[in-house]
This record gives sequence, structure tokens and C-alpha cells, in this order.
Amino acid sequence: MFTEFLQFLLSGVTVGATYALVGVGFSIIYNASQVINFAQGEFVMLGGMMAWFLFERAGLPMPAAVPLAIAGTVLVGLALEKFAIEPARNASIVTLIIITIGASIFLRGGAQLVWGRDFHALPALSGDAPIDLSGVAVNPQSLWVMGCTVVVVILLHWFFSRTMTGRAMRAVAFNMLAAQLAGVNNRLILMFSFGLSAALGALAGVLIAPITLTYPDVGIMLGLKGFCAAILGGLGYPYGAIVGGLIVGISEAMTAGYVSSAYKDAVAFVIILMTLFFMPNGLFGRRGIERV
Amino acid sequence: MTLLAVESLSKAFGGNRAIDGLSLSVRQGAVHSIIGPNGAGKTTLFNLVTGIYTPEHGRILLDGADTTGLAPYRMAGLGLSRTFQNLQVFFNMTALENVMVGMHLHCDRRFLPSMLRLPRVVRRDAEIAAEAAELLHFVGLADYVGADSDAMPYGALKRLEIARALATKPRLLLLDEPAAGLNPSETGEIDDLIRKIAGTGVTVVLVEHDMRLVMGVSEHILVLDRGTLLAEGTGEEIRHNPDVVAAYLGEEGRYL
Amino acid sequence: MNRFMRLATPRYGGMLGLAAIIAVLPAFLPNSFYFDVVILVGLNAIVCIGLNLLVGYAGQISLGHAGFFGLGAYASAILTGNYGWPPVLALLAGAAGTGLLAFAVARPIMKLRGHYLAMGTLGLGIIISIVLTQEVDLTGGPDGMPVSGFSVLGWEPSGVLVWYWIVGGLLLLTVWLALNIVESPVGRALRAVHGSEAAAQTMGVDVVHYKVLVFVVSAVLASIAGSVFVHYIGFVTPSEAGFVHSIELITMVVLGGLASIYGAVVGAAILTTLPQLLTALHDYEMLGFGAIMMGVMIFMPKGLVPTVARLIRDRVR
Amino acid sequence: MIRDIFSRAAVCLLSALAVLILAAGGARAAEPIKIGSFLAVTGGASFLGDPEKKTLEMYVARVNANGGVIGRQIELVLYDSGTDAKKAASFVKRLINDDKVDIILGGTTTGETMAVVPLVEKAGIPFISFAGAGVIVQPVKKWVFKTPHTDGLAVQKIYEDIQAQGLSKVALFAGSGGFDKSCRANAHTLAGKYKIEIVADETHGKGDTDMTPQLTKIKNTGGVEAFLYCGFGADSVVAAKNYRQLGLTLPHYQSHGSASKRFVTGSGGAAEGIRLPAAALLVAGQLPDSHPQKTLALQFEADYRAKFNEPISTFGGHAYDGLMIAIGAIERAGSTDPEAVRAEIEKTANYIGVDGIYTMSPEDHLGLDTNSFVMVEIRNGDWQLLK
Repeated sequence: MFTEFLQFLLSGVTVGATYALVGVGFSIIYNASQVINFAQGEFVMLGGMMAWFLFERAGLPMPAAVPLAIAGTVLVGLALEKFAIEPARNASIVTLIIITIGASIFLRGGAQLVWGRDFHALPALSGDAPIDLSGVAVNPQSLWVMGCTVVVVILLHWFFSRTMTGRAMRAVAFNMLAAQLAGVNNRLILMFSFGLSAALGALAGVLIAPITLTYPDVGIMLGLKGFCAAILGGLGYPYGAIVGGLIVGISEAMTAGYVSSAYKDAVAFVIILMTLFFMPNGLFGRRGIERV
Repeated sequence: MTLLAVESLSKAFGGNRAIDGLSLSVRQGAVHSIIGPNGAGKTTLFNLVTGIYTPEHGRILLDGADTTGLAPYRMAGLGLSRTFQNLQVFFNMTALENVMVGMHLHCDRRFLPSMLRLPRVVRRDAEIAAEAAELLHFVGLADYVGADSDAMPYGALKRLEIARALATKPRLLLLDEPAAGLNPSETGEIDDLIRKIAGTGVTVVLVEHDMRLVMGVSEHILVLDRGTLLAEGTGEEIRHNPDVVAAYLGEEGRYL
Repeated sequence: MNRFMRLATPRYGGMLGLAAIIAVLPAFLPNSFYFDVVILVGLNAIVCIGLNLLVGYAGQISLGHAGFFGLGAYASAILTGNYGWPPVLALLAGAAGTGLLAFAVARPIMKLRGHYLAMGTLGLGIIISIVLTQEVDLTGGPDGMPVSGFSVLGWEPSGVLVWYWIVGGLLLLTVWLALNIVESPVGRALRAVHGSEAAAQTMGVDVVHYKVLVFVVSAVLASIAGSVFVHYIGFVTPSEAGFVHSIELITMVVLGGLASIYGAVVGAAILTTLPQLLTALHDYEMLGFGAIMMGVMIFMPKGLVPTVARLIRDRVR
Repeated sequence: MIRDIFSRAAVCLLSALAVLILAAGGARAAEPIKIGSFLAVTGGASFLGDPEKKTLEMYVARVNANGGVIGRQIELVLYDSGTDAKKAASFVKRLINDDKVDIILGGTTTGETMAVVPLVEKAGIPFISFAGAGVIVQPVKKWVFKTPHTDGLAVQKIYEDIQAQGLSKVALFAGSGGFDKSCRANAHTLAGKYKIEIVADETHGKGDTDMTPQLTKIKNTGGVEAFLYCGFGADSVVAAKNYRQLGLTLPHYQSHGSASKRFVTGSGGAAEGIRLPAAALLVAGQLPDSHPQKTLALQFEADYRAKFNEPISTFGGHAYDGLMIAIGAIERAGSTDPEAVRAEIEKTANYIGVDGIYTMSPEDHLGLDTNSFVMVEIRNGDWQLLK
């Protein structure tokens, strides 16, 4: 019984970690611009697709293909900011949401055109042979996903607390006007946040592709779940997104394991709705005081 | 006669006690001013009285009836209205429509008749529009009746809020810094307007930093400091109160 | 206001224009395929008008409205198909049921703001579509179920032309009712909620009441359109209730213009016909669709109808 | 006066109309035969729809180059349904009313096919579907035919193999699509006939990226002897991978929905040892020379590979057979009269196709049996014919 539980937990944490990476991307962009980027899932798709293309088709070794795929996705992220978000800076929230949805359709269409509509498999980084830990079968790729997520969290923490750019980003998130007055270059921060989010998304894409395959539509559901993670944790609170992602992933796995796989996705959304009903700003979100 | 009474009211945000056991009362028919340094709790008091915030302790009595914890729209029904320190104009409407929203409680606002556009609803709405236009004249905005509010100058928006608040037909009107951001001549016009309003029998309470306006218009002044009542009385009494002078020396003593 | 000026208002000029278009359009539609597209435009427009009351006027976003459309659709499909109810009764029952559900969830959901509200409505829509997908015995599962034709007291609309007039009539009625709401104290209260909740409340507007009201009204409209839709199409799948359809609906509203009844109609017309036109692009279809969406929103952030209306007004002045 | 103008106008109109009708009638002889098609070229089933589209386009061009059918060229009108039943229904209306096609081929998935069945039945146009589930032709619908093997046939073939191995306790795992569910239902109903006991029964959602929880439950179920997966596409790859990742080693069966090279390459090593029923086409080279389908299968494979430079899947075969059955029926009917063509499709007998040898009847609008399948096993990343 207990090994079964551990197996479910392992599966939940692996999937949850990818949701978390996507969710952090949502939070970072939100902090810099108050924009919810619905093309975040497409960054995941692009990362996986580019890595597959560079490795399988261009014949590059994995250590070269992965960074190049991430770099390529970052370029797409920067272009998105430059040509779609920046010209519409003063538009309303809903308008910006529609723009990013348009961008996600555009990116999916582009990916279909370039790489076809098929699913592709990226080989696992350290093989497919499961490691048996007293009855629990551990997929080596799961270890990669979890390990990389932990490293990303540590790096992000260092980045936001120790570097000038990171601190500037936090300042912008806290009070955009004040940060601007203090000499923070807002536009640069915005560019940077899109680049960073794209990099995180692409990393998630590269890590998850060997487990889930990659195809032009793979980002839709991952993006949605990442959004869930970000909202659940409290928007604009990257560490909250990590926790949110893990909660969504684990609850999905437990539901599939113990209740009904049919209602797995529904349960994740029910948890989010219930949380929001009682905590309208997510688990860790700042409770805004209405100033009138 | 007491119109509004506040009894040992408390409200804290985090660890900060914005209002701390405050008690005060407002007499019917007189113009009151509430003054005090920044952070004294003046706007919080307004938000508590109008029901936007709920107090942790204490009671609020309007005309003798306990209204503590009532939702803001219920307070409007009881004859309480206000303006806002940071403009809360409905920028998605014209000036006239803004004032018509103020008459919401006096409209025929049932859903089905509205959706079917029954003659009664249309007729009542036309009356409301005429009344609203009159109110815009009253506050000196005759030129802006049909204007989109997002195209109006700041000074006009301040008056628009007053017109909108009057549209609810209040017994008690709370004005939160009506002269903030206005030049001296505009402030003078606001002074006249407040007198005009008081002349119609509406009890006015204003929060204001402009001491010339406060001293000129108010019959009774309440001084708040760190969420408590520091002093109250006529302008003359306040001017010579040593506690008030001490509290203000740091910040706004120069006005006194 | 003189007679001539009245023609420039949404109520007189707009309704007349729309009625005229509906009246003469059949002369220009070469065959029933084109009628089919126009009928779908009409049904989408009805949903979008309701959605615009919620999003454009009251300022509350919904990314889950297809869920209500799907509920109406399946209520009609199941009640007529499995239980032999008359279609009109099924439609009304669907609308009432959807309205009740919307009412039940409205209070907690409408407490949310901004992106949290987006998430809440999105989650609600997805939960509805998952239930419709999984309750196979009732709904036929992911492959959907066939739906019988519509009938009122033994009369059955047959042929696209009859459906065209039905949907055209419904659309005109919806536009009229929506304009009535918008121009009434209720509509002002909704816009006040959008403008400033704090001010609206102090003016005596029961903000929660109006948010709930408009949420329920828009859900009921979506449900009715869903019922009519399935009787016309003759088939229903869970994708009608899905996330993608919700996004399509909100995109129609924003593209056409927030807080504009005719904007909802124009948005529905464009986004319903565009995919049919873009089939000529073949592999570039999605690319083109995404680019058009982004382009319109970047250069006309307020949507087509308000932007064009402002241009015309400025030109006249 | 006014009356005069009206009557003149009426005469003009009538004569113009007459000219038009005559012109239309005269032109008919040279008019192409219009074949309408709607396929899931994008969306979830694109890996099926894409080869179907390529096959149709290739062979229509080839038939036209050889002089067409009954002296007329074929015009292919093809829409991408995006694996969306609503779109499919809309495009079929367009095919019937706007394009006025003579026959409709396609419908990649069961969902899309079932959504358009009422439309073609009402319009009275012959329709040959490329989708899998048995419900399409059971019960028989007058105008609806199909070419691919049904899930029921596949389950029978698999159960025959399981029985031959002397196994009986089967764990069932299925997706939630139409084909998946139909396959799962068949697995339950047919179990008794082959003395098989279903000891575990799990499902997963469409497009799930992780199925280890369900597979863990199967792993922990006692006494399981064989594993059967019902589903296709990316889902079946994830199932195969997760199965291997959990260290499961029971005999693993999948349906013909996984009979594509993309399944094998997508799964990496995880597909090794999986057995499945497939069309003979998949192992054309390994067939004995006496096999009736061998020549055609080899030819089709060579043609497809030469034109598109990609490995063959059996899905293109569904389209090939559908097209050829349609052309055969039109040739026998000598016209494109819908009723005549429909009757001729129904009379298709001993047509040797890529998917099998078809003999249709008024009671059977598919015309295949379990003999049209061969069992194959995936070995070293390729198909191995099992004797």
C-alpha cells in the first residue's frame, strides 16, 4: 500500500515540478507587466521541439542541443515582448490576454509549419531503465525534472535577492512607478522577464519531452496547469507558484490513483476553485487593501 | 441633535491601529471638519462610517440606529453619502450618467421592466435625467452635462463627485478632501458650494488639509491624531489648543 | 433630438440597420452552406451579447462561458433525446438549470478580481466540460451524441431558410433586450460597478447583487443559444463546452469591442467567418489566424466597433 | 405600361435561365467527378489524417494522369477538420451544399464521422469513412461505409493470440476517445467467448502526459497475465513508456491504432516486445509470396515512400481502399448517380485492398473479417510477422 502511495507521489511531484516551472514563468511576467502570458505553454512546446530538432535532425550532441533550444526559445520570448506586448502597453488586461492568446495560436501554427504536426520523442537524458527503490520504480528522467527544479529555485532565489537586476525586478513588482523614479529601466526589466520566463518554459519543455513526447499542441494543457499553479500560489509570488504546481501535480496523481482517472483534471480545478473561494488571492498572495 | 455618533471604534491594518477607541458625534445641520496629520485615520474613519471597512470594535449610530457592519449600499439608503480622496468617478460614463447613478435608489430599477423597457421605467428615467442635469447646474457644471467624464478637467471631476453624492439625497454628506489639488480660486468656489449645500439642510462633514477652507466653513472642528480624538471645538478653540499645536508642529503647524 | 439625429443612435439606427441586413442578406447567400455560416454567426452573436454585458459593461471577465453554452446544449440533447421532452420545454429547463447553477456559484466567483476571476471562471468552464465528457451514459462521452430536430407544437423548422429567420429574429430580440438593459438604471449600475466598485456601493448600488444578476443573465443567454444550436446542428460534442470555445467567445467580444452590443455582433461575424475564409491558406491557417488576432488587438485595443465609431465621430466633427 | 415592362423582364429572365440550364447540361459531360473529403490533418488525430490526405492526393493525381474515371477527371475537394466534430459537420455541409460533391470520403476519427452521419443520410450521398469504431456501420446505415478494421476485429485477433499462449487473466487499460471506449467495451463483451477474465480495468484522459498512477494499480493487481491497451496516437506512446518505466514485463498488447512507425520511434525502446494486430501492409516484405495482398502492399509501400520519403503507416491504406472502392463503384455504375454508386459500393466483392479483402453486403458495410489482420511483434524497432 505504502509503495503504491510513494509511486503516486513520485508521479505527482514530477508532473507538478513542470507545472511549477511554467507557473514561475507566469509570475515573473506578471510581476514585470501585470500581463498574464497565455503563450507561456508554447514556450514549453518550443523548448521541446527545438531540442528534438537540433538533436534528432541536426545531429547535435545533447549538451549542445539543450542550451541552443533554450536560447532559441528565449529569442522567441523577446520577440513576443518586443512586437506584441510592448506596442500594446496601455491596453486593458483583457486586450492583453487576447493578444497573448493570439500569440499562442501563432506559435502553434508556426511550429506545425516548421516541424510538422506529428509527435516527436526526445531521448531521456540518462536512459529509460527504471531504478527500483524498494518497490517504487523511479524513472531517471523524473530525477532530472526534480533536480533541475530545485536548482532553478535556488538560482532564482539567489538572483532575486543578490543581483541588481533581480532586485530591480522585485522593485518593479512592488511599485512600478517608484521603481521607475529610482532609476530602474522598466522596458529592460520587461524584456528581461519575458526572456527569463521563456527560458524557464523551454527548460521545462526539454525536461518533460522524454516523458510526455512533444508536439505542437503539447503546450495548451501545460500552460493552463502552469496558470493554475501561479494562481493557486498567489499571482506574482514565484515561490507560491512552485508550491502551487506541486499541489496541482500531486492532487492529480492521487486522484488518478485513488479516486478516478476520469476526473483527475477536474479535481485539480475543484481544488483551485475551493481555494479561491476562501482565499481570493491564492495561498500566499498579498491581500490587497482597497484604497479609496 | 446628534445625527452621527461613533462609540469606541477600532480598526487595525496588520499591526497598525488606524482607529483606536475613537468616539465622536456629529450634530445635525452643522458643517463639521475633521483635521489631523497624515495617518491620523481620517479617511479610515470615513471608510468605517460608510461601511466600506468593518470595525473590529465599537458602534456606529446614524440618527440613533446602530448601523455597524452594514454594507455601503445600505448606508446610502439610510441617507449617508460621500466623495473620495482619490477620484472615484465612473470614467466609462458621461457626467450626466455619473449623477444618475447617484439617483440609483430613486429609480425604477426592477430588472424585468427595465429589460422590457416598460413606459414607466422610461418615464421615471427621463425625470431622473432632468433632476441630474439640475444638480450639475447646482454644482456649477452646466457646461459638462453631456460630456464624457474621462475628458473633463480635474477641478470639474471634484465637483462631479459632489453632485453625484448629492444625487442620493443624503442627510449626511462626507467630503474627503474636496479642495485637494485645486488652485486658490477653485478652492474658494468649493467653499461657496459647501455653504450652499449646508444651506439646503444637509449635514456636511469634511476632511481637509486646507486650513483656510476649514476655518472659514466649519462650525465645529474635530482633531484626530493616531486614531484617537485629540480635541474638538470651534475654530478659535482649536487654534489655541496646546495639544493640537504640538501635534501639528512637525507637519502642518505653519497653517495654524 | 430630431428624427434624423435619432438614426445615429444604437437604438434606432443600429436596430434598423441590423434588421435591414438580416432582411436582405438571404438574397446574397448563394447556397445553404453560406446560410449555415450566417446562422452560426447569429448564434455566436447572441452568446457574445450576453458575455459583453458581463465583461464589457460590468467589467467582470469570464473565460468559461462555453460551459454554460454546453450546459444548454446538453440539456436539450439529453432531455429531448433520452427522456422525450418537447424541445421548447427542454430549452427552458436548460436555461433555468443553467441559471440556477450560475446563481449558486456567482457569489463566491464574483468575489474574485482580475486574473483570479479569470482563473475561477476558466476552472468552472473546464469542470463543466470534463463532466460532460466523462458522464458517458448520459452524454455519449467525447464523441458526443445526436440531437433530434426542433419542434413547436408539432411544427418543425426544416431547411436553412427557416432556421435563418428563427435565429435572425432571436438575434434582433436579444439586441433589443440588451440595449434596453444597457440604457436602463440596471445598465448604469453595471457600468458603475465597472467604473468604481467603491463609488457604486456608496451610491446605493448593491454591487454583489448586480454582479450576480449579470452573471446569471449572460449564462442563461449562452444556455439558450446552446439549445438552439444543437437542434440546428443535430449533433453535440463536449468541445462546445470546452476551454477553446470559451476563448473563442471572449475573443469575439474583445475583438468586436468591449461595452458595445454591436461590437459583440461584429466580433462574432468576423471570428465565425474568418476560419472558413482562411481554409484557402491551408498550412498557414493557424499562423494567419493568430497574426490577425494579435494585429487587430495591438492596433485597435478597444476593439473594432468603438474604434471605427470614434473615427467616424472625429471625422464628422 | 408598367405591366408591359414586367412581362418583358420576365421573358428576358426566363430565356436567360433556359440558356443557363442548357449550358449547364451541355457542360456536364466534361465536368469532373467531385470527391469531397474532410480529414483531421491537424489536431489530435493529425498523425492519422496527414497520411490519409497525402494518399488521397497522390492517387487522385495518378488516376487523373491515367485518363480519369468513366472518361471524367476527378476533382478532390479536401478540408481540414482539425479533429473537431463541429468543424467536420460544418465542412460536410459545405461539401454537400456548396461544393456539391458526388461522394464523400473521410472522417478520420469516429467522433467526426458520427457527427456527419445524419447529414449524409439526409442528403443521400455515398460516404466512406476512414474511422475505426464499429458503431459507424453497426447498425447499418444506408449511405455510410467504412474501410478500416473495427476495434472489435482487433480485440478478437488479440484474444485469439492470448488464448493461443495459454493465458487468461487480462489487465485492461483504455483512453477516453471514441475508438478507445468502443475497444474497451468490446474487450469486455468478447472476453467470455475466449475464456478471458478482465482482472483490472483502468482508463486515462485524452492527452494525458502521465499514466503511472493507473499503471501502478495494474502492477499491484494480483494474478495479471497479460496487458491490453486500447487507444492510439501520443496516448499509446505515453502508455508504453510509463509501462516500461514502472518495470512491468507482462505480455503487452496494443490495438491496430498503434500500427505506425511513429509509435515505435516515439516510444524509443519501450515498444520492444509489444504485440498488435495490423494490416498485412505493415509487413509486406515478410508475407509469403502466396499472400493475395502481397503485390499490392509492396507497390503501395514503394509508391508512398518514393513520393513522401517517410515510412508507411496503415492509415494511408484506409484512404487508398476508400478511394479505390469508390472508383470501382463509379465505374460499375457508369455514372455518379448517388443511388447507383451507393448500390455498387454495397456490391463490392473480393476487392483486394491494402487493408484486406473486402466483400460488402447490405448487412455488412465494412466487408472485412479477422483474416484481414496479421499479428506482429515489435522487435529491434521494426515489425516482425508472427506465424
